[in-house]
Amino acid sequence: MTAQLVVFFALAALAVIGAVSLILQKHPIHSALSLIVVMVALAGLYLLMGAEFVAAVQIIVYGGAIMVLFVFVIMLLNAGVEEHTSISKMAGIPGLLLVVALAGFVAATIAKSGASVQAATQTGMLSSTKGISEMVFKDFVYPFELTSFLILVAILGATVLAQREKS
Amino acid sequence: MIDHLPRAIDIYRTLPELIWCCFGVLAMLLQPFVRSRQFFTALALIGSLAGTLASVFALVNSGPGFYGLIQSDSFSFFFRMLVGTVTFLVVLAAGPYLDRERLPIAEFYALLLFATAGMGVLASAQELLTAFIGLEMSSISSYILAGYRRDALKSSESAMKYFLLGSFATAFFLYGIALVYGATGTTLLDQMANADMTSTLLKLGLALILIGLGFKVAAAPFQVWTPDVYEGAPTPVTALFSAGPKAAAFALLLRIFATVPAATRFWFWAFWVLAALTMFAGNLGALVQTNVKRLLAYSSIAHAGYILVAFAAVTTMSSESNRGAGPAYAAVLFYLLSYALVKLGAFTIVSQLGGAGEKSLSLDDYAGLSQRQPFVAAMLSVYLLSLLGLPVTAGFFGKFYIFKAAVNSHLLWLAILMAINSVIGAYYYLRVIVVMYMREPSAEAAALSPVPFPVGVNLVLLITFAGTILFGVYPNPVINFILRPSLLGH
Amino acid sequence: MIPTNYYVILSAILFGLGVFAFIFRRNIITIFMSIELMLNAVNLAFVAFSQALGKLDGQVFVLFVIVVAAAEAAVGLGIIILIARNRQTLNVERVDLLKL
Amino acid sequence: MPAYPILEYLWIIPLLPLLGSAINGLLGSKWPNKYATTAAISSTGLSFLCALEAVREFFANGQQLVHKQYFDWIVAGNFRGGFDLQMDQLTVVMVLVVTGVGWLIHIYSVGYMGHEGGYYRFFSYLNLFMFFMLILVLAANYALLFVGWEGVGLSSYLLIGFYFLRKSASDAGKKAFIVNRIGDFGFMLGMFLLFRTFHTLDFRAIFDAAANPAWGHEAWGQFGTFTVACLLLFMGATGKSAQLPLYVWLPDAMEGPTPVSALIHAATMVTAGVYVVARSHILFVHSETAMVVVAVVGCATAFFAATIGLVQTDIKRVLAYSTVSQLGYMFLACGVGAFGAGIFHLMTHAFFKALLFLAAGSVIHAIGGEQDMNKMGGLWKKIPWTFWTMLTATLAIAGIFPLAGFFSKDQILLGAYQISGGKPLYAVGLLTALLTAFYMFRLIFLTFTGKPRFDEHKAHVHESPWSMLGPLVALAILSVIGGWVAAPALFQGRDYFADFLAPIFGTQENAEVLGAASAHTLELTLAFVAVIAAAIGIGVAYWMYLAKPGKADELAKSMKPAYTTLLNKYYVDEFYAAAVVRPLVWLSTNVFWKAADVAGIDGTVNAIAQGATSIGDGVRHSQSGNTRSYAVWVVVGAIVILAVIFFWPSASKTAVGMVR
Amino acid sequence: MLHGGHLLSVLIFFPIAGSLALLLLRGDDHKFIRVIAMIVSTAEFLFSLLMLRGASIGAAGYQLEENVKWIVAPPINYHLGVDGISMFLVLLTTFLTPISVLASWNSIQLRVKEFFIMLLMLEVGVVGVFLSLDLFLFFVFWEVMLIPMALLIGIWGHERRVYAAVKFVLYTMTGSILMLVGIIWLYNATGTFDLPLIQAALANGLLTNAPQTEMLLFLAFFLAFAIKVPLFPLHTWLPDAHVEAPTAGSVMLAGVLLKLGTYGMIRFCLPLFPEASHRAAGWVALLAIIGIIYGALVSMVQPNLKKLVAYSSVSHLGFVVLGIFAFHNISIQGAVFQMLAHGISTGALFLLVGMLYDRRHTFEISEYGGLSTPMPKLAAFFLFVALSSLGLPMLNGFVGEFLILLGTYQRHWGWASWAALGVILSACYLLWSYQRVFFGQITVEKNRTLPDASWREKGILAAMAIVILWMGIGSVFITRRTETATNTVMEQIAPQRPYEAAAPARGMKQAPTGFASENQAQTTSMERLGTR
Repeated sequence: MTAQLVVFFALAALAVIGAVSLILQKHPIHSALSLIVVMVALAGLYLLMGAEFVAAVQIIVYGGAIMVLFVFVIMLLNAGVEEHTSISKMAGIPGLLLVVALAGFVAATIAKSGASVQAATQTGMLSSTKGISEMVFKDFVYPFELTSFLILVAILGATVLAQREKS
Repeated sequence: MIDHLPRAIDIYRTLPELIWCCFGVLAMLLQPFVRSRQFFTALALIGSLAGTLASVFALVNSGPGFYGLIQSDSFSFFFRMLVGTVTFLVVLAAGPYLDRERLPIAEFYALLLFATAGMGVLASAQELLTAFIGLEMSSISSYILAGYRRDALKSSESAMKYFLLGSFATAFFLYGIALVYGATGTTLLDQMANADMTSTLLKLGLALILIGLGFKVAAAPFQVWTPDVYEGAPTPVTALFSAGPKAAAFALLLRIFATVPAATRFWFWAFWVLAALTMFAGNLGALVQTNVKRLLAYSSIAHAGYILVAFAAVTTMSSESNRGAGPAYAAVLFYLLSYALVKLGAFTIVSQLGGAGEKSLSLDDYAGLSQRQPFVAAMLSVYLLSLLGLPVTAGFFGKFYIFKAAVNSHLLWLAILMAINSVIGAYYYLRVIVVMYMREPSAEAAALSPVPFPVGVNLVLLITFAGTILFGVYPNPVINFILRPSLLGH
Repeated sequence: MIPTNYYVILSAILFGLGVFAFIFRRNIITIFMSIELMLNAVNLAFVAFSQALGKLDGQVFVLFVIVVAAAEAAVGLGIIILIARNRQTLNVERVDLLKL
Repeated sequence: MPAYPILEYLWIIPLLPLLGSAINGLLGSKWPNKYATTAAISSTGLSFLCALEAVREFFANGQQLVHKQYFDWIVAGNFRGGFDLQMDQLTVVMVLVVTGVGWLIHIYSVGYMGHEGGYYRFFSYLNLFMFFMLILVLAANYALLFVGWEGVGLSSYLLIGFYFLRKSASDAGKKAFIVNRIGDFGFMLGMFLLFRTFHTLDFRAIFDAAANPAWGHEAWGQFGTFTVACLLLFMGATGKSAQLPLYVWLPDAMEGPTPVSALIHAATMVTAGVYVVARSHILFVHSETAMVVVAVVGCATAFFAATIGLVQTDIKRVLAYSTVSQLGYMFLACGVGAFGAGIFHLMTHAFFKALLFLAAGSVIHAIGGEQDMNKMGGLWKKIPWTFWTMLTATLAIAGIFPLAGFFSKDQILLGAYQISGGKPLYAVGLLTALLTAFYMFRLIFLTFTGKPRFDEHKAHVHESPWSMLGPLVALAILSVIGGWVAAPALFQGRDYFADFLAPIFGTQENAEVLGAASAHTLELTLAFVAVIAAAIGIGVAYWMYLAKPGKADELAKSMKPAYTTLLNKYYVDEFYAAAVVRPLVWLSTNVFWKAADVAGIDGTVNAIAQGATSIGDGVRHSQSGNTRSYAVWVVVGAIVILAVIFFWPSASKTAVGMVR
Repeated sequence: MLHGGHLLSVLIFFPIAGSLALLLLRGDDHKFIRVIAMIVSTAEFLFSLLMLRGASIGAAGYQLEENVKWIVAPPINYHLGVDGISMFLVLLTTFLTPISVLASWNSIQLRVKEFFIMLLMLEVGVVGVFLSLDLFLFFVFWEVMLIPMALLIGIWGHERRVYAAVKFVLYTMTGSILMLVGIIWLYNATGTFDLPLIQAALANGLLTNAPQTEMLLFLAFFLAFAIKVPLFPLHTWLPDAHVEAPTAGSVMLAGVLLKLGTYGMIRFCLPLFPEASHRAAGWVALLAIIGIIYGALVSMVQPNLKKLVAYSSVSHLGFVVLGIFAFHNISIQGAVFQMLAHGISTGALFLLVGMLYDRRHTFEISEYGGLSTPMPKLAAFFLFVALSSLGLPMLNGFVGEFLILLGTYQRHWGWASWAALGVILSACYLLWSYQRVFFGQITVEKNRTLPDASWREKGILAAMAIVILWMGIGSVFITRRTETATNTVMEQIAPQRPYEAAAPARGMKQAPTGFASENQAQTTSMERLGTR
């Protein structure tokens, strides 16, 4: 049981706990915070895998930007503890069983077929950041450009949707 | 470093999308300065038209672009033309609607154009992540457009449902991509050709991808969102939904299919089942609808089912002989074309008759329409008959080709199920015609003065009608084109 | 050396939890968060695979996914605000005007 | 101008009445009656003259069979139904009877129908009947014969229902047509079988083929082709000629005007069946079974109808039943192989029965439409002509020497007596003769003798006009002398009639059976016995109705059940109604229509539609509008797809060629 | 093969032109519209008469053919042609159309323009079905004819018109969709939609279907036709459609549309699937006989005059089907003739019923009675037509029934004997209803003053009566011309073809003519698709 493995399990446990608490928390704010925990844990795992750039982005963009946005909205709408209704019949016991079945099946399949992915040989060898930047601006320049338009769309949407009706 | 920059040829091969995006940006930028709707309408028209024409240019120098991320070939040409035309028509039809509902104009057109660009990307993407970006572009714009009537409860609700469920499904799609990437080490479709078929990881990934796309094309049991979203969205947007994104999603499915043998192999029975479920879900659901808009939504589900039948046919055929699938592709493409024309026409009429605030959408409002507005009634009947698949309409050939593909690949049972469904479908399409022609209008309905049809709308109707009849009598040009062996790049 | 499998299985678990959260939470915002959770699971898988394959494009995908997530967040929150403004509730079950 | 113009253009004979019918039918409504009269009388009269001329030419031509093909009527595959006419000895007899008697009755009708509405209509129908009847007797193949066969049915339908305001009349007409159709059903099948056997329907071809002895047992035997074919044809005959069990329409047919009864239901149409049997005798003689059936049915009918005739009080119905009975005689004749005798009786019967009807009509006419004999009596002084002519006819039918009926009936009984096992038939026939004599004279006595039982002031009785009496007289003469052509036979002479028909039926069998001499003595004795029987019948009638009036009623009371049974015609109509008509209607209404059609088939269809709709409603309600449910649906879909892709049996491989 | 000019195309497209002309007219000038419609339909009839001259008697195969490429992939041709059978059915159609126009002269008062347009479009569809020799083209016209008829029923019909119209469409579509599948399947086996080519392939043994396949194909086609006919269990749409349809609609429906089914059987089921036809014959005949007797009995007890006539059609068409599936050249001749005869006489019956309706606006028999007194002429015509319908010799009804029964008897005397019962029953229901309507005293006061036939009605009825009589006496004029066609059918269904024994289980024998075994046939057809 190497140190790496210990760290991995620690972080994994953290992530899972965060996710579970996202589910269990009644107040959106707490959910948001537990989601942040998950993201931090994942960032740690990225580091563990030597993907430092991704880890950084994970912290900055996800943890920093997106989640802040969430929290901001929650505050804006001062959403309280969510009311517990169960109008939907489907989302009761049957839903539970179905979800468990689905998740279980996916996990099991992956566990079985994990062997098909050969274990990593040279970790951290590829100086990821430089390589990534090269790929982004060379191989994947087209989707990269497209994402810019995507963000424009997002901005546009946000303004259109959120702006008050001009009478 | 020069070699890092994209070459001109890459630009040419993606020209339509770029043009659409640019015009979208242009609309955004000019929005603060120009007030007149006509201006933006003109801009959007020019933009959509320019992009559509640019696809010809893209076809002329066809081939892979951006290191094989996209593929500009006859196939993508067809879909770019299709979505471009759809956008063009939607722009035409939407003008009066926006005025009537007093909605911001520039943003609408900009979103429309971005959505179109996204669909174009989907149609030409040769790599899963690019496809994903395109998908998101069209989807996110669609979410916004669905909620475009901000103050209308239904509209915002449809936006919410579409958004939540859409992203939910997208997550599956994305996870599928991840697994496929893991299994094959690449996301380039043509490199997956020689992936080992035995890998369960690949199998799972493809399954998840199918789930994501199945949601987008509204295949049962993913169809649940469709009626709500279609009903809630502003009608011109509904017209777009039923014609554009669906076609683009089908395009991606078809391309994955054609290039990834594994997909061809794993997906057959899934398509068989989905097709059967979808046909029945759509038709049976439509039987009992009284809201025309919702009825058409259900019918579009049913039609997705018919197209899936053709997909099942593609599988077997392409497994039998490399070029054998030709007819089945033809079936899918022709069907999408005819279907897009018809649905656009129908929804345009519905949106026009809906009146301010989309009040009169129920069947009763259509009673006696044949006296009030004989030509509108006649056109709507033609569209419905085309959906029902009667001769001298494009819909008939569409259905015919699908039947042919199905029988070609011995999908006899599927063909019979489809036959049964077309009979069920006949019932509710006829119901609308019956109401328009054979039922006397209620007192207040009779009192209504004919709804005015502006020039733009009439133009849309004219084009769609002409197309419906033309392709119903003489489909040769289209057929010739989509049957060319070089349909998909290689 | 940690087998890639572990990472992927973890991602699968997180994804499953995301699905679970999506279905069993009523608050629209929370539901949206569960989507983000699912996307994170995907990212984990991507990174794991890229590392396993010794190819970097997996990490590039992660970047794209994050961008898309951001965009979605913007639009999604906009929609949520719209809903909240229109009908003073964030309970997804209360938003069922469109049915049948 | 051919040597024998009429023989060349035989079609002229039937065509003339058709013309008359057409003219009257199309223009008559706008015409005064006298034009209609002219058209009708002249057309039939002309056709009678043509018939005479044709007969003359026939003899001049040495009695050779004349066979003419005019045009193809139906042609398909190897079947040819041509408009072919032929003339031979049998045809001659029939044509003369039809045109002659027909013409007389036309003349009579002028007077009788003079004051009726729809005068032109009546004559149009009557001429139409003449046309079809002539087609029937002139036809040279079964197909064309069937045309006449159905045609006379139609005209009788029209004429019976002439007074269509009376429901009873239209009922009777309908009944006549439908019962005839039942017979025709058999007749058609018979034709089909003949065609199947001989590949043609031409008389000559069939008879030549049938005559050659090459036919094996399957054709001759108990239930060989011939037997079946003959029985089917005979079924048609029973319908047309009112034999058991299809005789029921004839008594009702008396609803029609009396001349119609005389022409159609006494003289001509009803004898068509006899004619067909005689015409096809070559087939019949090939089948023992068929002959026996014909004989027995004929004999039974003769007796059965006679018994009913005993008690009827409606003058025309009595005559109707006597007609049925006499037709039975004719079939008896055919059945015992004495076809010549059958035709002979057909002829004589045409004379005296037509006369009887016309006279009865004259009586009814005289006392203003009354038909019940109980309301008559003592008329003989008031309408002497009618009385004497009718008496003649009665004597004739009773078979009193030397009137026509005597000779023909005598021949029939002789024929019956002679064949092996024919004694019972003979006995019944004799008894029937006795009964006939009885009820006919009962009719005479009730009608003409005794004291009037009607209101003399109201009904001012008057003798009919000459246009009616003329035919009576003419027919009376014929009834007297009609039989004399066969008279010499009694005195060792020749039977001219039989000899004339010999080319068709062959010579009388009795010559072969036993020596000519003994045959002759036998004939004399039988004749004597027959006359005695008739005399007894008359005597009883005299005793019951003239000597001791009221005896009849006592008798009736003393044997009430029998009497009522007879009075109600053995309840046959009631039986048919209960056993066939009502069940059929009930079945059709409640089972076939209401249950099977509406509830069953249509119900199923609607149920399917209903089911689809309800399923649709289910689908609709899965649209709960709740996003969480929708998410679960997405999960369901995911599971479906995964399940199919991973666990579907042959999912991994796409089987080629198999039907999915 | 473009000899004989474009007469057939003219026949198809002239009414279209006419209806377009009507479309352009002003809607309110009813008189003018009627006149135009009358002129167009009459001209169409005169054109169709030219076929008699153009087609030579006794020449085998199809005549006046026109064959133009239409769709490239799959290869579909605009291929027209007539033979004896179709020629007279077309004549029947073109004859009945002007009659229907005349019949709806006064009875149609709202949306007159649309009405006559629909009538003409219906004619187009029907004529097209009879003339097309390309399976696909045939199907196109088959569907085209559907909508005008549905609208005729649904817009100008009576109380429950909508129900009837929808029922009509759904029934017909159910069959026709399956037929489409069958047509496509056949195409896959042969690589062509061209009827003569397929028949040739069958004739020289290049195409042989596996028994099971053939039976499925046969059923696919047969169901569509059986629904149209309608054959016994599938007939329930007919009474509703008839009762609700306007007079002209009923005339066209009974006169022509029902014949499409039987025509299809003769033209497609028998020649294309001989073995299957032989195997199915027994069952089909059973249904036909049931239809004959059942239809007659149900018709007998109908309280509604029009329903009565409708059910009588079920009975009469049963005869036709029986004649077809007796496989005897006489019976098939009879069947063809019976189609025409039924078209005329039942059409005439519906016209008469319609005339009664125009006067009293009811179909209930109980509402009538004693009508001979106020309207003797109408009564006379009615009787005449009724007699022709119950098959009185020398009228048209007899020839068909007689030949059918005669021919059937030659092969299956049992069938013929059962069917012949229909002859009795037809007399029952027709005479009974006639008696109830026209004989006896007048029971309803309104009827006392009803006007007799007007000149227009007299004209219509006289025309029908003349045709009835002419067909009854001069039947040879028709049979002479249909003979070759029916004989051809007989040859095509002659059971054993020599090489059958050797033929492979499914697909076609390898042969130079390009017919390959089924799978290859597919690929060949696909190549045809691909290379275009």
